[in-house]
Amino acid sequence: METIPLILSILFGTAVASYIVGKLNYLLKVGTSIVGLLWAGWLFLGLQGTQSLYSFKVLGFDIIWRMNPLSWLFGMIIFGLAILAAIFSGSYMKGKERVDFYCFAMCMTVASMFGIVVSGDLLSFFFFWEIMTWSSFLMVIYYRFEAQAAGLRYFVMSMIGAYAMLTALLIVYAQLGTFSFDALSAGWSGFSLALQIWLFVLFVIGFAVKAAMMPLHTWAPDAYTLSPSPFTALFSGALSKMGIYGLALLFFVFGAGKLASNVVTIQGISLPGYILAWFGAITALLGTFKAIVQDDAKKLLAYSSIGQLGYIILGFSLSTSMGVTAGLFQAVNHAIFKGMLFLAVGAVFYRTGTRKLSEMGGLITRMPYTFFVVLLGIITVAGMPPLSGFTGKWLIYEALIEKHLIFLAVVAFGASTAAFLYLYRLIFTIFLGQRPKRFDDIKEVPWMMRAPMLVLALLTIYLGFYPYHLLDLINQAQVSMGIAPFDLSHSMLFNSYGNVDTMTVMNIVAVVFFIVFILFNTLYKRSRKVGLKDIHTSGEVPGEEINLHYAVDFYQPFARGVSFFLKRSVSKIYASLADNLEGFFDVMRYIYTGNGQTYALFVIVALAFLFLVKDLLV
Amino acid sequence: MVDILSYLGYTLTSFGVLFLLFGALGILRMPDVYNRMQAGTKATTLGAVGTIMGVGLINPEWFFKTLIISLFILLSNPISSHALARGSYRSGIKMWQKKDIDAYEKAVQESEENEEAA
Amino acid sequence: MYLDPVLMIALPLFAAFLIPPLARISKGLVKYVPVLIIGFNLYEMVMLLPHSMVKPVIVVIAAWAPPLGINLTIGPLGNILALIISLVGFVVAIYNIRFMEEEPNEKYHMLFLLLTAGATGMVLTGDIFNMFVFLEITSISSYALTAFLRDRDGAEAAFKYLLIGSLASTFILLGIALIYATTGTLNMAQIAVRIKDVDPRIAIMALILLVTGFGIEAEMFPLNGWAPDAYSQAPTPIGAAFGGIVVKAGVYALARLVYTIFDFQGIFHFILIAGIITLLIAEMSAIRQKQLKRMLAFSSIGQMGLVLIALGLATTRGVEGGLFQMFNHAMIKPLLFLSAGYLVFYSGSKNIEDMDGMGRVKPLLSFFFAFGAFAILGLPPLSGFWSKFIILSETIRNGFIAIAALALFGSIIEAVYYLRVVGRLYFKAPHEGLHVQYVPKSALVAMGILAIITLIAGLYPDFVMVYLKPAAAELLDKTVYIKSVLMAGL
Amino acid sequence: MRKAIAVLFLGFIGYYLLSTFLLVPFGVVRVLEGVGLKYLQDGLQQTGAANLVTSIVVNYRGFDTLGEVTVLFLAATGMGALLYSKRPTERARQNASIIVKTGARILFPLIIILGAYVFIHGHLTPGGGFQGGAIIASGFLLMFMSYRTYHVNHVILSRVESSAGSVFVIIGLLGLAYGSSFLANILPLGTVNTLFSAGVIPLIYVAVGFKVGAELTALLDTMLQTVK
Amino acid sequence: MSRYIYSFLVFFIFWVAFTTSLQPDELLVGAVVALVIAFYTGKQFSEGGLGNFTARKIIFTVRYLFVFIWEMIKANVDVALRVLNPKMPINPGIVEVPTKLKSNVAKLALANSITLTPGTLTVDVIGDKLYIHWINVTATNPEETFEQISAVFEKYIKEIFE
Amino acid sequence: MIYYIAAISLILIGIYAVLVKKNMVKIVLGLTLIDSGVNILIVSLGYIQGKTAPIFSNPTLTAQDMVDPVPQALVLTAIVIGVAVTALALSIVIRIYDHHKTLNINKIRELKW
Amino acid sequence: MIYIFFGVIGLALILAAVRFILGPTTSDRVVALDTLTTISTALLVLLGLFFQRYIYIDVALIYGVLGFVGVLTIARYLEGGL
Ligand code: NA
Ligand code: NA
Repeated sequence: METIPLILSILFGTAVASYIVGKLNYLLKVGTSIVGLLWAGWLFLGLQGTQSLYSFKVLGFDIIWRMNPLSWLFGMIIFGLAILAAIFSGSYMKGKERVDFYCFAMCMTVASMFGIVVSGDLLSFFFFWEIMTWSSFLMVIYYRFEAQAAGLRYFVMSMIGAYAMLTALLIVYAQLGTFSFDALSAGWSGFSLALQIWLFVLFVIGFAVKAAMMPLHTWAPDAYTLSPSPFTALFSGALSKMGIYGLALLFFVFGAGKLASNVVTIQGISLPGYILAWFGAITALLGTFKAIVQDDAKKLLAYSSIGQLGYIILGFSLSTSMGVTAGLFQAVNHAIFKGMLFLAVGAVFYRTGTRKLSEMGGLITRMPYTFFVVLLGIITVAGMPPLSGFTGKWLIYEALIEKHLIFLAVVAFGASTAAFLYLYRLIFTIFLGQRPKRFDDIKEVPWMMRAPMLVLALLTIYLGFYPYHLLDLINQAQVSMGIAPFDLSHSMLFNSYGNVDTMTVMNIVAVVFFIVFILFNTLYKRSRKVGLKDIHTSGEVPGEEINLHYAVDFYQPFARGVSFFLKRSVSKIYASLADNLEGFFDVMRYIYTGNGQTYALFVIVALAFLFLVKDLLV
Repeated sequence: MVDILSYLGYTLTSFGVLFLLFGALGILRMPDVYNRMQAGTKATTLGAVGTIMGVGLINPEWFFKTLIISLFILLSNPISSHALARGSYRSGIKMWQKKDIDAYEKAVQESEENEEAA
Repeated sequence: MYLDPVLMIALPLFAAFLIPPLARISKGLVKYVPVLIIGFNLYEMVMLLPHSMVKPVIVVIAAWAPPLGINLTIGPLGNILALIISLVGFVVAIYNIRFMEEEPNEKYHMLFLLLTAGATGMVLTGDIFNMFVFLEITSISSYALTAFLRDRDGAEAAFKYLLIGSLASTFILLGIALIYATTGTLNMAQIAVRIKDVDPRIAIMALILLVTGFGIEAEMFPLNGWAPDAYSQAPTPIGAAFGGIVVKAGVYALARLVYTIFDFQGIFHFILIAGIITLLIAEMSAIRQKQLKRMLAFSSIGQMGLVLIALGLATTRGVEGGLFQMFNHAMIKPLLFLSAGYLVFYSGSKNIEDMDGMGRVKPLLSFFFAFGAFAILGLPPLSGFWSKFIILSETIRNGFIAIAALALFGSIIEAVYYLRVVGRLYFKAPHEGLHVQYVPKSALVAMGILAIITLIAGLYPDFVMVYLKPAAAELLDKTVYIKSVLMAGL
Repeated sequence: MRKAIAVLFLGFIGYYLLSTFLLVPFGVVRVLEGVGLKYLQDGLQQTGAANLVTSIVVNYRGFDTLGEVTVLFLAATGMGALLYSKRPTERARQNASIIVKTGARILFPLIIILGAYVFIHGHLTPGGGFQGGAIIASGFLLMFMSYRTYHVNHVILSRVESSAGSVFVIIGLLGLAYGSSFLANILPLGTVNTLFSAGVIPLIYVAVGFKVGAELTALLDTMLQTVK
Repeated sequence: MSRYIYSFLVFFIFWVAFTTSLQPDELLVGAVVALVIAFYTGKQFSEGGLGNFTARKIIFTVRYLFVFIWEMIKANVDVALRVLNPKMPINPGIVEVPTKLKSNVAKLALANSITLTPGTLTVDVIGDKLYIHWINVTATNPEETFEQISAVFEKYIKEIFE
Repeated sequence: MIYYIAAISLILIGIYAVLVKKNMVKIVLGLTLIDSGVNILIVSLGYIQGKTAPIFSNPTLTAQDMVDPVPQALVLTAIVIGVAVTALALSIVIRIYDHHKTLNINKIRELKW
Repeated sequence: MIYIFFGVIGLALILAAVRFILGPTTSDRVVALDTLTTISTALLVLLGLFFQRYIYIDVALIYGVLGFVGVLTIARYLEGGL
């Protein structure tokens, strides 16, 4: 059997098999999923560098599955995170209900994502895209009722996106008579400008929903928060990347990146790219601001994800070699660190049963490994050397500056810096400070959960030191997209030093960091133990119910400051739109008055109408 | 023979048709439903029988069938008139009367009482 | 190996006539009669498939070749539709085995059997008046079945259905009268030949009358006022049969009219527009429904709207998509109805809000409902995806992008209301004091069959499409149909 | 308001309907190749039935008639189902007079004979199974009207219905078995205009007559017992 | 038994009259039909059975027929005159008429005869009293009404039916 | 032609009853009126001037003397169907009356929206 | 001759029909209806004579029977329910 269909069969088979055997035994179902994913992942590794192609016809439509470096890059993200998340789940899900359902949805999601990246035509792309939507929807609603509204919102927004995409791809089909990417690459420039713009907008809506780009992000925070943590890692790390993958396809494979570049360019960027760049930047900023005021650890990370995806989009939208590299690099990066962080938060939740930052504290001694992972994670997110985040962000700034988009660069930089405002809270509120009594007895999570987090942590360190290995892969992918490979000599950071020197920089930073870390810990050891309730406020003795943890309302002034901005919540606009629509539908249903005679009258009116327009019917 | 029958037939039919017309006229002109029935039953029955038997005479091979129809009309028309009169009366339709002559009213009351008792 | 196809009509009627004496011998046996007879029909249709795909099978009745006598014309289209009808009928008959305990239940089975037979007759017959007769058989059994439970709402729904259905009969009959008066024949193939010579002013009126009549059966807006009531108040399996059987026959008739018999192009645009309006209004109404089965009813109308859009496109691919959608809808909507029936039964309420937590109480039942919901939303890899995809693809390919967009908008509404229900099933705590019993095996088997077909047709759509292609071709190229019928007369 | 709308649209529809039907010339032969003319020309020798309407109804379009019989059967069944368990024992509030009762008693068998005559001669005279059945039912209606406790045995009626319907189908199936197709004639056509002619047509019409008579009677009885 | 045979004969005669044919196939079928229907309804069809076929009754029937036809023609001329006369001399009312007839058939015959003759219409028969709508009431006491309305018929009917 | 007008008028009157009359029995009567109208229309479509019923009851009759038999055959079927529908309609009305204690169709509209 | 018959019968039908339309009570209409059926029965027989078709006689008989039963049914209905 061809490898690609084989992998797909394994993945889908695993989904079904783990559901079925899941009825029998817990270990069996988790085991089945892990084995299935490993097997598929192993086969997938063998696909690197091959041009494996498999095509057949369904209903007369050509279906093409193929492998290329870009697919392979994204495939790596999927499989890497999926396997780790599955292993993590092995412990995490133990004793939870409907694990069979969980495994099914998980494997289904992985399978569909893999399907997306191997698709060489729009039909199978869309087919898998839809499977991905519903299977991840099943995950979002895993926690029963509380998740329903979030799940529904996720699903509806996804459908809006998917249908925008569907419209676009059907228009393409109407124009070209085929769904194949190759034909679209060749045929795009032949479309009229208006059509190009339409297609571009529709595709962008489709992909932007999954990538949670503002203003289509409103599903993401709740969906991320409410899905089971191991899956959230996959969700934020890999699934949202499918939007990015789609954008990559749109810009560079379909050829939309050059859209209207002969008509209008702004600072050398085509107009859609420029607009998209702004959307990316605003998304980054908005995500960051929203993240700052969250009390829910996962929600915080969720908004952080939105922000990070904004960066990635920003990179892509520049359409330059460096921009794309930056985007892709940050995409991989984000998969790794957001995977880490979500798993870590999941681990904390696993032990404490809460996601509220304000309820936690002092876990550093109880969960040191997790602490370590979170620490590395926030360093990476913040884009500080020596970890991989630094490289990613640096590339983005450089790409922006290269195009003289100074203002955007400032925005991006601002958002990035602001990110630290929320990120450090993860450390402070969860691991530092006073530990509530009820958490005194908790232990570090089992190795089955520890290991995946640590693997990711090591990976981020590794990429921090050796970004080139990843950059190589990215370059291959870029070539396959028809973009000039990223020339390291263009980078301000990399041009004069070369590989070894970067390494040195990283090493220096690492050493400095390590010293700071030691100092920090020493300082912590010396610090005075403060009782949780011994702070007085305004001369009043706070009641028992008031938690005076310093994480509570820590950013109250800030939140108040940006409240104007935040209150205009897009999701509220959507909600009111939905309400109004339902109100409108409500009016429509009164057509069915319940009176049989009225229905008969409708028939007569319809007949009279047809008589009247009979000449049109000929 | 055939001619005589035919002649007879036409005569009969002519009378019949005429009586049908009288019947219809009676239906139209009589003052109340009972009197209309009087006119309708009698004149139209005779008229129909006459017409039909006349046709039976004109076409002697149809005679038996016309006879059956006539017998049927003779049997059924009075019955239906009676049923209608009784129905009308019991549904409360009053007679057009100069003087109050109604022996039936009491009988109806009695019979209804009997029915209820039964 | 197939027996004479006329048996597909003759046997159900025969069986129906014999049910009363059989019921006096053994009440228990009666409910297996429909299973047996419709099972036979199913067998026949499957066995005929390879033959009808090659060329229409003409079955002469009473030894008079068409157009002198009535004939059955079993082309690909008729065969496929009769197959769908028999399949749904068979499944529902299985479901009925343990469903209808209400007296006089032998009448219920009899009416159901005749409903199926009538619809089968409609799609097989080659004579337009005969089609009317079979339509009446179908409709009258539907009216009676709608009110079968003798409850308050059933009677109301049945009366509305009967009222509108009678108007449909009137218009159809008037249309047939015009056709006969101008062509001198009732054989559809011959009408198709002769209609060209008919004064177009008359022909278009005949078409309008017939389209209105059959549009009522096909649930075209605004002719579908009866549908939500009838669907939701009829006994559950009958609601399923409406969606899977009755409407299908109505749409068949509509398609036969506009494609084979008449030759007017403008009518296609009308059907297209009627389709999108039907779809939108139905979906908008569905989302505001409080009762589960009523919601399903509106959804059913919406689906038929999609079919009408497909038929209105009048392209090969579009018709293929429309037929595929009909097939899918015929599998999925009964699945939804059948599962909803027991959900309603066990929750003791028709209202959606009382379905809370049924997923925990009745997992398999709820699974079937959710499965059906996903399938009807057109989520891959279930079969609904492909038909929707083809239809939309053709809609856009023909330049009706706005219609496609509106249809997609309708789909989103559909997703909202279906997922709301699914959400309640799984994600809310069940009400207390639920009167939960064991779901009969026969019902689960019935639902299982439908679910499996939906899955297989989704994973391997070509398996279905192989048979739909000739059916679509039959509609778009009427010469084969006409020739094979009229040749049978020589 | 509703009235005005109804009148408006009905006027509209009426106008179009009438103007269309006026395009169809009245009272003339419009279609020379019509199937109706074929029946007129060949029907007599093809089916052996003097009454061409009957030969169309029972033979050429016998399939319709089978459907028609089914429709009536359906209505009877449907009514039986809908009005099930609503069976008061007495019909009218008042007894009919002795005149009506006696008249009905005498007329009843004669009407039944008339009905039998009509369906037995369906292929020769106007009428046939449906008309004969309707006459028989009207005989029963007469009895229902005259005797408030007159009962028909529904079991017998149902047996008649079932066997008559089955006979129709069996005759059809015999056509399939011994002839060329379902409902094909398998008997000799006989001499035109004699009772034993027209092949299976009289047999079918007798069956139809029984069936329709039984069904309409059952319908009437169910209805009358329910509506007081 | 005699009732059944009587009924069969009557029905068979009716059949022959219907068909107006003496062909053997018609007669055969007619016999079967008559037999079947006589079997089911013979008992209620006739009260007298074969006794109705006595010569005396037949003679009286024929005589009655002429009397009746004459009365009927008188009745109709009467009605015709009333209808055509614009002044319409009428004085309607319902009167009671006693009868000595016992059998139902006889009462039916009497009632019908009365209905078909001058200005009278049988509204009801209760027990041994007939209630007659009389278009021009000239008497109200039972003896007089009997004399004026039904006496002519009653003696024949008594002979024929009782 | 007068037949056309009469038949169509009957149909329209029937539909009017169906649309406007409040009493459900009257509505059912409206349906039967429609049926009669349609049947008259169909029969009159088969009528041919100066020709007689299509029954070869005596040897002198030939095919040229007769009207089109097909519409009569169709009407026979249509009548039976009409009777069936009417019967069923009435029984449904009876059921409705049982539950609602009224025949006013305006009061019978619980299934809506 | 026959044409005169038709003319007279036609007039009779019209007169009875007028009463049918005028009413005023249901009973009046039924009486008119009864008369109409009787007249029509005769008319059908006359038509048979006119067309020299025996079959009209059969029709007349059936018509008469059905008319009678129908009128009787209405009469019984008037009397107070069926
Ligand atoms: Na009279
Ligand atoms: Na009469």
